[in-house]
Amino acid sequence: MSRETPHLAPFSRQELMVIEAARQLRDGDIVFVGTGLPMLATTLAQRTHAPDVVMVIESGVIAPQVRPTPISVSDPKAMYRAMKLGTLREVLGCLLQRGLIDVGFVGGAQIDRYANINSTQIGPPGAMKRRLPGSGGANDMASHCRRLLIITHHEKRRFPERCDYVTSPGFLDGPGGRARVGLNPDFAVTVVTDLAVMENDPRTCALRIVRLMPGITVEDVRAETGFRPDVAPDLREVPPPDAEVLDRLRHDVDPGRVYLKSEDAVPTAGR
Amino acid sequence: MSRETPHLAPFSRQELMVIEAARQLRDGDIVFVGTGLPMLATTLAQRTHAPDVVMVIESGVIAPQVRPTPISVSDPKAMYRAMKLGTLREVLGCLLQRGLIDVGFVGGAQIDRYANINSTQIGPPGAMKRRLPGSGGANDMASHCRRLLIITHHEKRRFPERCDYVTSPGFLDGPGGRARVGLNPDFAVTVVTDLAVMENDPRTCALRIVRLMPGITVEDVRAETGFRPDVAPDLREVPPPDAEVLDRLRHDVDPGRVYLKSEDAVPTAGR
Amino acid sequence: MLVMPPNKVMTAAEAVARFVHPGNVLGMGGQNIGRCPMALTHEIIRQRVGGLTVVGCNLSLSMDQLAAAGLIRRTECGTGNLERFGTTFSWRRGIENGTIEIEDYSHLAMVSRFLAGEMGLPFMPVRSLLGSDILWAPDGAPKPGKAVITENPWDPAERVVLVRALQPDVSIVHAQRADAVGNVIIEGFATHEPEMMRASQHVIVSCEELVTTDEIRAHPERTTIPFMYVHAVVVQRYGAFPTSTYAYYDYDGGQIGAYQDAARTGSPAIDEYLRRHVWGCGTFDDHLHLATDADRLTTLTHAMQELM
Amino acid sequence: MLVMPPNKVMTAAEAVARFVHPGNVLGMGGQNIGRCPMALTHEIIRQRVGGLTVVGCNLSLSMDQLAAAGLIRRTECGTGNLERFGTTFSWRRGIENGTIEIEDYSHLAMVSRFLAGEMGLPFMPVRSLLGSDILWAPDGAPKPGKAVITENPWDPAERVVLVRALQPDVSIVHAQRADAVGNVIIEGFATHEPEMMRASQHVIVSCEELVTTDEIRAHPERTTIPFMYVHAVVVQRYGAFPTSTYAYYDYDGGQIGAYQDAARTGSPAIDEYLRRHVWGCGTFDDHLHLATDADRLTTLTHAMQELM
Repeated sequence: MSRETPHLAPFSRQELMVIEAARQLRDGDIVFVGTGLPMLATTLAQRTHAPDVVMVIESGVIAPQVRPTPISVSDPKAMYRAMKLGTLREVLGCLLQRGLIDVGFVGGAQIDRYANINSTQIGPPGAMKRRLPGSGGANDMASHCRRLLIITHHEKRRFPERCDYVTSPGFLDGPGGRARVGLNPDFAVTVVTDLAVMENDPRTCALRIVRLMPGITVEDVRAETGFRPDVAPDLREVPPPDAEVLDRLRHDVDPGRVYLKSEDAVPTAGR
Repeated sequence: MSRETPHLAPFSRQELMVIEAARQLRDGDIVFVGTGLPMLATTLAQRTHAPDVVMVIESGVIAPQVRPTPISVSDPKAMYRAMKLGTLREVLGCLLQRGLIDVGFVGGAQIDRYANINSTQIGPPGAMKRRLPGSGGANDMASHCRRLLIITHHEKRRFPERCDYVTSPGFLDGPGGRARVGLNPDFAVTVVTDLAVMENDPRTCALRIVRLMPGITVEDVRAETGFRPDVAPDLREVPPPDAEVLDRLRHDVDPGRVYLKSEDAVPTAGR
Repeated sequence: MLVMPPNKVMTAAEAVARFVHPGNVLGMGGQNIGRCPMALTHEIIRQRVGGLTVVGCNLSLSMDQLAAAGLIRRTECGTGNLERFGTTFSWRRGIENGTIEIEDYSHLAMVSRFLAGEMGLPFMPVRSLLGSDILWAPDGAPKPGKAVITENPWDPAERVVLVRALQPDVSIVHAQRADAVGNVIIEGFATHEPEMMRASQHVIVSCEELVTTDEIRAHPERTTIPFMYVHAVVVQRYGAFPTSTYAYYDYDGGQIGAYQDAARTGSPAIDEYLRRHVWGCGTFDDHLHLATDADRLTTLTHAMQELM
Repeated sequence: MLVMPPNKVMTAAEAVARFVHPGNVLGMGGQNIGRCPMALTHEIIRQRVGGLTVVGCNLSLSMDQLAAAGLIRRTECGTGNLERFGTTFSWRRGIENGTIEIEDYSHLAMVSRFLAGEMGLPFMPVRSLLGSDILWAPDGAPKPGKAVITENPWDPAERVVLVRALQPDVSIVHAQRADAVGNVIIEGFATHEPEMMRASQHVIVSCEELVTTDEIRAHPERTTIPFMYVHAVVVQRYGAFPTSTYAYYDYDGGQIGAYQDAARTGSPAIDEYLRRHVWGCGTFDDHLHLATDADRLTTLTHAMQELM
């Protein structure tokens, strides 16, 4: 798990994870986004390759020019110079459910083989061990976005074979699952972690490894995943960050390192 | 049909009709009102016995202080110093259908024995002779108000036994009619005309004569009514207007006589 | 992916040519004598885009001119009328002579249909219409497809009507202000327009004033409709004339009356009205030159200011 | 008949005593760290009004303090959390130890329930929740009464969920401005509050500033909620502290953190927090004296102004 690209500025795996997530956004995308790493990555995309990415935030915020670093969907820094401040119904109903959002961008909780998300509880219904915050707008995003982007730290407990509780639907039980329950089957998921990028296999609907973080192997990823992900035929390595992009992330997007972890901000070469 | 109260200022039957309609409103009533005579009567009530009557207008206007004389629900004179200017959904949905309107106040078209209203067409479905404007908010008012107030010129063609087309539900086919179709049965109708005041008989649901305009007899009313209205046991005469009230109507509410007919504004004693 | 073009400003001629097509379901903004999208309506007439299904709550002057021009196949609305100025005569004539199909609703039922449309739902419940003939076809038989009466699953004794979602192909609205990317500010009353605009596949907005996006961002709580819904912005001062624009100018009773006189009598007066005022004018500004003058417009502006 | 009293202004103590009763369904305004109705919440705790069902979209600091005080029987919401400040620990503890019942929804499903409530409808369709465990009871069985899956009558292949209308007995909201008769101006983001307030049987609004009704009438398009829905107006500067009030002051991370530290550890720290900050204070101003000072409040005000 070492990174060996000494000609580049040192960067942490968390930084590259945010940068790689930002790369998933195309200019002009309308992105429904929560705070934390999703908002960091979206802001970074706006300040680098995709200036016309539009953010929509569930508290009723449309097209803000986010100031660093909002810690909440109701933080005024997330509302700075918005084009509209309105209501939850306007953004979750009249944009998201209406089909006008291109990408839903959420942070992780439990994500299973079929990209179902659990943010409600650890332990199955009837045998809860730990209560989590609940859906919020996540179920709505997973139900209505054609593209769902997830950013999360990669560890085994976060990637079970099957979520204890399906808060937000991925592909449910696999091919045809969404159509069977009445959800739009036109759906794609990308999961960006500090070890890899996973996407749903268009045929099986299961998450599979499409890119690896520098220095990470397929076996490293599988060791930290509760199910056994397949590997896409065109497996590649996540490119290291441009110095310019890294600089923007560190100095413009989260200069206070509110979400970027300080302990591995400038990793040593041997990490 | 002569008026013999020479000690009072002369007044037209139309003026007394508006004044009598205003008397139907209680202070504090929230009244959903269209333009024309309903708005005149409501404004008069505000400027006389019921200053805290609140007007709500379908274009999205809440609690205006109407300036004389609005000719449309979208006339800015109907919006003057409103407490809120909003949307049709907010007033027809979130106030009217929500149950927060006390009185719906409409002008007349066809009104039948059971207070059903037709503002859609002359001639039955399939055999239309004349197209009228349609429901507008009238069906909504008749569906959701507990009290419906109607002001209209009294002539036989306006009071058929049965409306050609039920645009807005009164009591439909009589006792139990509203409950049978799923409408709130807690409903009362008052019709103020230039000949009489009619209200629904609580037992039969049919409109009956409860007050007569000065100089008008029950037979005068029946001669101009397409069904035979009963007479309430406590039949009284509509009191003539206070000089003060008449003055307000003429000088504050409709000084330009936009809706008050000029031809009988100051009737001769022999009228 | 919805792209945000940097500039959606175009002429009425360009906007109508690009976004209004024969046979479209056309959402109509404005109400009675307020903020009818007259400039955009004139352009549709000028380009003779026909076979339209016009939808809205109250349909008035703009709809009636489309009817007079023979461009309407069908309407779905709550009312057609101009209140004190009389009914919408061309529409009435079209219905009575069978050239215009109608589907009647109440205002609340229509806005409920737009509400379903803007929220991406297939239908909306409403408690109006029960017991009325509006639910039924003109021949008195139940009308399949218009509305469904259903029970409240939590209280089977309670009935509601389900009305079908309505998502116009294109809506036309005249607003006070907009910016070049399509953020729209409607001042004062807004009738059914917010729901209708958000429900529409395309929206053309004409506006009195073009403002900068910086001005939009300075007061984000005043934006009525954000840019995602809006495809063309047409800057047209007095674009609702002879109807009023709240905070800008009052209606012109004389010009509305002149149209109504022609519409009431029908051919050839109404054809002559359209020939002079629409087809004979290259632009809406030409129509304004013909129908009014600077003094009169100043008077209408002062009349409105006096009410603010 | 709804009477409009000339003056709905009263103290928090009067408002809570009159309108919040044991066992009520309590609609909660605010979201996360923004505009939580802290002054009104403290008063409910001070009067120990218990057995509450707290409903909202995101429930955060105000809900958690009610939970810490043992006043919540049940919640119906989309989330309980404070984002960067962690979860709502007292709520989590209550759920885990079985003292708080929960009914989970998505945010859109909750606002759809308020939408039905504000429109006087028994239910609202929503296309979220399909396929998720949110539709089902904790034991995995279908949960009668929570939601009904139905077909689109116009396209039986299409499914929607019907969620039940929600009309809270009383809602508490902190707003920027209100007048004495109860017209309310919410500035900036408004979350689920407009729908919830219009759906409620009673609404208590606390506000930063009392304005005259003339000021309301001067800008009628800025009124968020008209007076009909509002039963009490409590004037309380910094009434959302330590959460933020848009355009007035930013959140106070230190004070939120102090509460969270106590809530995370539970008894006796959390009891001590409430004893000092709520029960030990006669009014919310006393709490402000204890928890902050004029310099800090000025700093929070400047921090917000810098973002306007």
